[in-house]
Amino acid sequence: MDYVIEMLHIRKEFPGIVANDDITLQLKKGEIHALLGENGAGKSTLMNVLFGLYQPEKGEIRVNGKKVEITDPNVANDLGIGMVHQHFMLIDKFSVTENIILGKEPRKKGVIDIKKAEQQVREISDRYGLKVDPRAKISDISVGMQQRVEILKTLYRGADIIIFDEPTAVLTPQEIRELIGIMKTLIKEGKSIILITHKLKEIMEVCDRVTVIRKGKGIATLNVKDTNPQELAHLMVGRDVIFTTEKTEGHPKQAVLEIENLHVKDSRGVEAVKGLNLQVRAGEIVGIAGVDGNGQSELIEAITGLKKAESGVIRLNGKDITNLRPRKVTEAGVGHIPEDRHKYGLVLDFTIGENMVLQTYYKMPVSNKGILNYKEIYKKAKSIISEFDVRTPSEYTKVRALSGGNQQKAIIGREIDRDPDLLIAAQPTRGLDVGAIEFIHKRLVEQRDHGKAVLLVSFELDEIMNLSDRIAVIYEGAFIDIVDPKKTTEQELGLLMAGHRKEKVGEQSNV
Amino acid sequence: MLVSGYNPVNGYIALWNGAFGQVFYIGETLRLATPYIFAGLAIAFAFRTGLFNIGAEGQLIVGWIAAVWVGIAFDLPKAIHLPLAILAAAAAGALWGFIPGLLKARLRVHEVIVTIMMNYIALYSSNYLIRNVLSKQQDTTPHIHHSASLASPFFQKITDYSTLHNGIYLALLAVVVMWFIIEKTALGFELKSVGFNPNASEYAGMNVGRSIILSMVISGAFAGLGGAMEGLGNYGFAFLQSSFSGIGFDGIAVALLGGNTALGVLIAAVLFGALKVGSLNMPIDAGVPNELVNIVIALIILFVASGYMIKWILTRLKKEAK
Amino acid sequence: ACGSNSGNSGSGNKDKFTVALVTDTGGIDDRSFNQSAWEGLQQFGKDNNMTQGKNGYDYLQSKSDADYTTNLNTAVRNGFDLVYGVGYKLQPAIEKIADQRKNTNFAIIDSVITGKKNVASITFKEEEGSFLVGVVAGMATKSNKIGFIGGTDSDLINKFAAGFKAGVKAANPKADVQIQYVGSFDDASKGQSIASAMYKSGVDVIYHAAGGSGKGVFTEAKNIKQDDPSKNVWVIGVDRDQADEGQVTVKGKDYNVTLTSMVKRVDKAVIDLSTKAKNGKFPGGKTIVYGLKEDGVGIAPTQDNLTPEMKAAVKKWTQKIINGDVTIPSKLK
Amino acid sequence: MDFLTALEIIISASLLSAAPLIFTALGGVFSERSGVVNIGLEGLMIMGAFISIVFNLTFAKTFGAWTPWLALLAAMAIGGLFALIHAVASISFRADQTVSGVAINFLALGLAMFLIKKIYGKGQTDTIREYFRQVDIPGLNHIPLIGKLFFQGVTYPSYIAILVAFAVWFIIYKTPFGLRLRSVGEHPMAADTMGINVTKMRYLAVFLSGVFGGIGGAVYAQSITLNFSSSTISGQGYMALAAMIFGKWNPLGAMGAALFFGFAQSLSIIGSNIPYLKEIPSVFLLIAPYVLTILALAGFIGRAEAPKADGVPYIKGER
Ligand SMILES: Nc1ncnc2c1ncn2[C@@H]1O[C@H](COP(=O)(O)OP(=O)(O)OP(=O)(O)O)[C@@H](O)[C@H]1O
Ligand SMILES: Nc1ncnc2c1ncn2[C@@H]1O[C@H](COP(=O)(O)OP(=O)(O)OP(=O)(O)O)[C@@H](O)[C@H]1O
Ligand SMILES: [Mg+2]
Ligand SMILES: [Mg+2]
Repeated sequence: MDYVIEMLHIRKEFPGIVANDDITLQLKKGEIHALLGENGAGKSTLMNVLFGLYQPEKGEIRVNGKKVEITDPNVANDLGIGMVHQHFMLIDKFSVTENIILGKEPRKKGVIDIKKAEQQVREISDRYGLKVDPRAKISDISVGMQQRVEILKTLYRGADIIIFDEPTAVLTPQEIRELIGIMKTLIKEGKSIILITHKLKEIMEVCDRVTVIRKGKGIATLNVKDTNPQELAHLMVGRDVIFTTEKTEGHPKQAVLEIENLHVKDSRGVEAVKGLNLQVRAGEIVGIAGVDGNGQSELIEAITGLKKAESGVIRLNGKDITNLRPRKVTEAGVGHIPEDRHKYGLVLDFTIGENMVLQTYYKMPVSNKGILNYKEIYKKAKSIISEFDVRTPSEYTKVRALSGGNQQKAIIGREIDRDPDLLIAAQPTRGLDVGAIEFIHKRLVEQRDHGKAVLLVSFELDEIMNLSDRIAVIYEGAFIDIVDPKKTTEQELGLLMAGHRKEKVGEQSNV
Repeated sequence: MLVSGYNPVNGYIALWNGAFGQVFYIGETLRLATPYIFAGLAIAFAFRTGLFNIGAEGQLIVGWIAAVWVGIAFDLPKAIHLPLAILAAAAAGALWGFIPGLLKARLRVHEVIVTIMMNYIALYSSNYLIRNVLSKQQDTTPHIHHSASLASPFFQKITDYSTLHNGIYLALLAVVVMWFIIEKTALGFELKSVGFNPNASEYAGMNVGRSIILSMVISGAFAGLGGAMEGLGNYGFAFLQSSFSGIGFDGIAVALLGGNTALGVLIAAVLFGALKVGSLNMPIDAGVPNELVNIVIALIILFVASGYMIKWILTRLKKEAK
Repeated sequence: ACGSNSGNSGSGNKDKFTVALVTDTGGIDDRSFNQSAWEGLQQFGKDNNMTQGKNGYDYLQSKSDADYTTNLNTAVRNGFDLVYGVGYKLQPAIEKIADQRKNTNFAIIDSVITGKKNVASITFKEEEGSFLVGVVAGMATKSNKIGFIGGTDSDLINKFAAGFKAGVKAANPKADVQIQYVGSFDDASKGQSIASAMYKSGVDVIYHAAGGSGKGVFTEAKNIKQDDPSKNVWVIGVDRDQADEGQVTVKGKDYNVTLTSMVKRVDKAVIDLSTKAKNGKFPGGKTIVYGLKEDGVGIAPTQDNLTPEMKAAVKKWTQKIINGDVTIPSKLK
Repeated sequence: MDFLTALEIIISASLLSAAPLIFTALGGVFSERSGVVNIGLEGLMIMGAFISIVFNLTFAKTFGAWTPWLALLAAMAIGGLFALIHAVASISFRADQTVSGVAINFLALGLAMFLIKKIYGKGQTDTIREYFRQVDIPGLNHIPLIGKLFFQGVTYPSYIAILVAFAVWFIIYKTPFGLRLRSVGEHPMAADTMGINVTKMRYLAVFLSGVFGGIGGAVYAQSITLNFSSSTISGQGYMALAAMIFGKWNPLGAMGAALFFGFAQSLSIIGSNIPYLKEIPSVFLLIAPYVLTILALAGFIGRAEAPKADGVPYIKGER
């Protein structure tokens, strides 16, 4: 058999944990090979071993049948192995070109030949249809574009084997489509790919084979056409997983959140929300669907008091909360699961307990006359941990040491525990495995059933369709339409998100 | 020391004797440690809340002047006068911290530069005040009234005339206060949170700008109190200073050596006091030049700071043993 | 209370006379009054066959203002019979300790402590020496613009300034003295900038009393000389003979920009007082003032740059001052 | 004093006092751009000043007018080596970089003073005879007006400092080395995945900070104080640190900030010659440079953004 990569019986330990335990993975030339497993199963670790960032304790690696020692990323590069990391390895302040050529700069008389470099980047970008602007600064481009830069980095170094570590977690559906197209082009050009993803649909769609790992151990390697999502989920979690959250008919009551004619500017001063109106009632989940950058973030920030509303009114339970400070908004009864959990959701150097009282630390019973009651704090943390199944050594553990999924569960636990009337959930399941997604979805529906209003923002159409009682489609800062999930299709949503109104949809279908 | 041809054993004995050998020296060590405790707390407090306060020196100077000013200007019962003078020092230091805090919170100006500049402003302005306001063109101010003094006949007696004064109680109290604020209060929680992650703190409803200002104000107040120790305790007056006292700068090392914790600062400050006082004794007792003391201090700091080095050496030794 | 409760303190328990000095933050190598005091003490030791150490004579250096009391006490505890505090900054510390340690004699240099039987004070009439160099400056200037650069705006420094100004006026009423302070004694860069501004604005003689900041003044003067040896630029040194700071070689020819220096003979005062104390004549409670008459201040021996007229004028004014015909102001206005 | 003279004084004084700060701040830029905070600049300057003076006094007879230049080389070498202590402690042994920097300051002063005592038997050295003199830059000094203002009575190190600032800017922004240096300071793990040896880059950067700090100290000692004592370097390292931050970690910015400090100070010196200002208490002139700096900072709204990984030790395999 022609394997380009063989990782045989790999074992990798971290202090106190075996991340990879006798895992074998073989990659055929020209295939897309999926690597599947729960959060923390050891996928990234295995790939970091292949890329030379970690040294395995046991096992061997063969490239094109020859045994190799990949002692550092340089060796991996020389062997034609490239990796698109789960957390992008990009330098915000650098340009696209600078990020790509770093470490392998074309020079002229000892100086970087930036013209030539840009030329090369443009060429590769064109060849694979990546459409990247070589001069743009990383901090100015979208996440999807950043990912293409990561891909370009591997291609620039002439990689034949490309590892994608959860590339789709941070992408919008459109970007995912494009990425899949890119991967297919790469295969056509003779490259081989290892793809890590939690989205079983994607595996079914693009992959040839799949290797499933669980708790650091290899479970199975299957041909994708011989399997199905249910089986894969079972293999990876060890039990059956329900993909569509069961929920009964909703019974919406009075309006909890009312927004009238809201205008908000983005950080550059350009109007991002333009005259938006919205109502979220008690006992319903309103999903906001839309392509990234259509004003979703600004809308949420305006509600939560993080950004100033230029005009318009935001009411909570009939009370005007427009432009109140975040604390007042929180106190009025708004809970918020932010999109970027590391940046906005958690203080990574605080313990779980401390993070659980990030908004309530100044109130009884957590603090009394300004003095903290740590007993209460950790009591609360303990109850959230057990109720929300946060996997952690203890409530005194620093949040930094938790996996992403468990960090997310902790945030959700904290927000629900505060018992807000309105819960805003932005991309609540990004990067999580199917088991964790199932859990979180259940909790959101539970909130609805307890008579809370839930505002869900997500790029996952599945998630939106699954959970929402109503779907508001946002386009260029306003709602283009509000639809009933039972009476719509992904195609229709897609068109709306692209700005085609219902009537136009009709027109289009006439054409 | 060995390398340079001095007897290290004698040197260290002299150092030890000069710091702890007699009650007098114990008193002196603690007296010197007193302002170090405050400066260390000031810097540690700022560090814990994500700020680098190089301005403890200036805050200490203005605190000193303010305390002496109150000590001279009023004639009040001790129960009022002393607390008033101490509060004045805290307020002056707080003001000196407020300015960089405000500039950082509102205009995002880096606190390191502003505090460095504020040090010079403090030095020159206080010299001006001493000559033109607190005295009639003299180099020192008059002595503070007895009612504002921290001097302690009791300590002088038991330590054989050392200059140890009642400020040490305040310093110990300050250690407890810092520990309490940082570890036990909602305020400390908020300040630490902002220091670690301002974005998340803002999302959680905290007022980031206010926290930054408050941190600098509290930090400055600690340093200002350090000035009161000198003005009301050690000297009892203020004098023209042609250059910085260095306490504020040494405070950086004290804070960091103490791991930026209250108790750590206390220990590091006493260590510093002991090294500095003890070193004065090295030339006369052992013929070792006290230039060596800075080297000794540096090596101690490096050694303590490189905790990882010790771990590294230990694992190396273990490996070799295998 | 007296110091009898400390085991090894007090004097008189040894038959040999011992003496120590505690420096201010300048230390014994400051090339200024601390060093001068120490040199005096060493000379005294030599003259009396004493050895350096606890049984003879020794010094204690203060590294910061906070060290004075510690050092003074250490000196007492080591049984020295006489302890000098060098510099006005030690005054409060000596004042306090003298009350506590009545068996030890103290001497304060550059400041006055009254009413204590175990303390003698030594001061200098810096204004008199400064007056003499002022006379020289007034005669040496061609632009009638003269500068004075002080370390800080303080009593002591202003004594220099006041005497200097009076000397200039006495010799050359048309000349004008600009006074500027560096703000510190260790900022040579600023000292140089101030000197540069003064020289560029036409000043041709600068008298500095600025310690380390004064180094910049010499550097600037040398630079100007270097550029144009015919230029009339001078620096007047302070505390000791600073001729060595002014040497400059231009195209193989040696020049010296140090016009002369005002010297303060702390060494002499130390020897005098130590001798008295050794002989049991310690002038407790008294203030000894060293002026021109006592040879405690004066003009430096290096006078190569002085014209005969200047030397004559110096001689004339010296006589007048010694005779008490003139009194020199010690305060600016 | 006429306006032109005032201008002349301001420019020459700014250039003179800025030179050591520029060199040292450039050293800080190297170090911090690589992610290593360097509060030890003061100590590095002390080392440079110390070595240059010792070298100068020892070899002046042998090398004549070349002595200060050769002393500069010695200061570069020793400064660089000395900085390696900071590198070892903070990069390899993961000591807190600020602590290690503070230790460097203590160590430098202690070592220099101790050695001075040992070598010369006294606490400060003699005055050097061969130093960086003020010169007229040949050719340029004859340009009308400009020549008089900028190219007469200046020291070579001032102009070299400015040229070097441009060179460092070029190195940091235009060469592969610079790109790698910055990448290591922004995102060491990303740099690592690109095959860049983070530790090596940081060592090199800290070494360079020692080299430049050494030059800074040597220039100061050999063009201003002309000898070495415990107070030769007293706070200039912190001012250089401030210049680096003021200049937003950019070589040209740091240079501008250093020149600004010099400018503000000479302005205050000139101030006492201006009749109107003569009347105000001298304290206002003393504090003016520092107040001006704060005002300037407050005016340049927009924050100084430190390199992202500044102060963060890089531990391979840790997230
Ligand atoms: N740097 C590290 N230090 C210590 N332990 C680690 C480290 N990286 C990973 N681990 C451990 O290895 C295990 C596997 O982690 P890994 O990141 O490979 O999971 P993963 O399968 O990629 O998860 P996810 O799907 O969330 O990305 C984790 O459970 C963790 O305990
Ligand atoms: N610095 C660290 N020290 C110890 N363990 C760590 C550290 N960083 C990560 N881990 C461990 O690695 C595991 C996986 O971490 P990782 O961040 O890959 O989680 P994740 O589920 O992939 O999250 P994300 O959604 O952010 O990708 C966690 O279980 C955590 O315990
Ligand atoms: Mg992973
Ligand atoms: Mg993950």
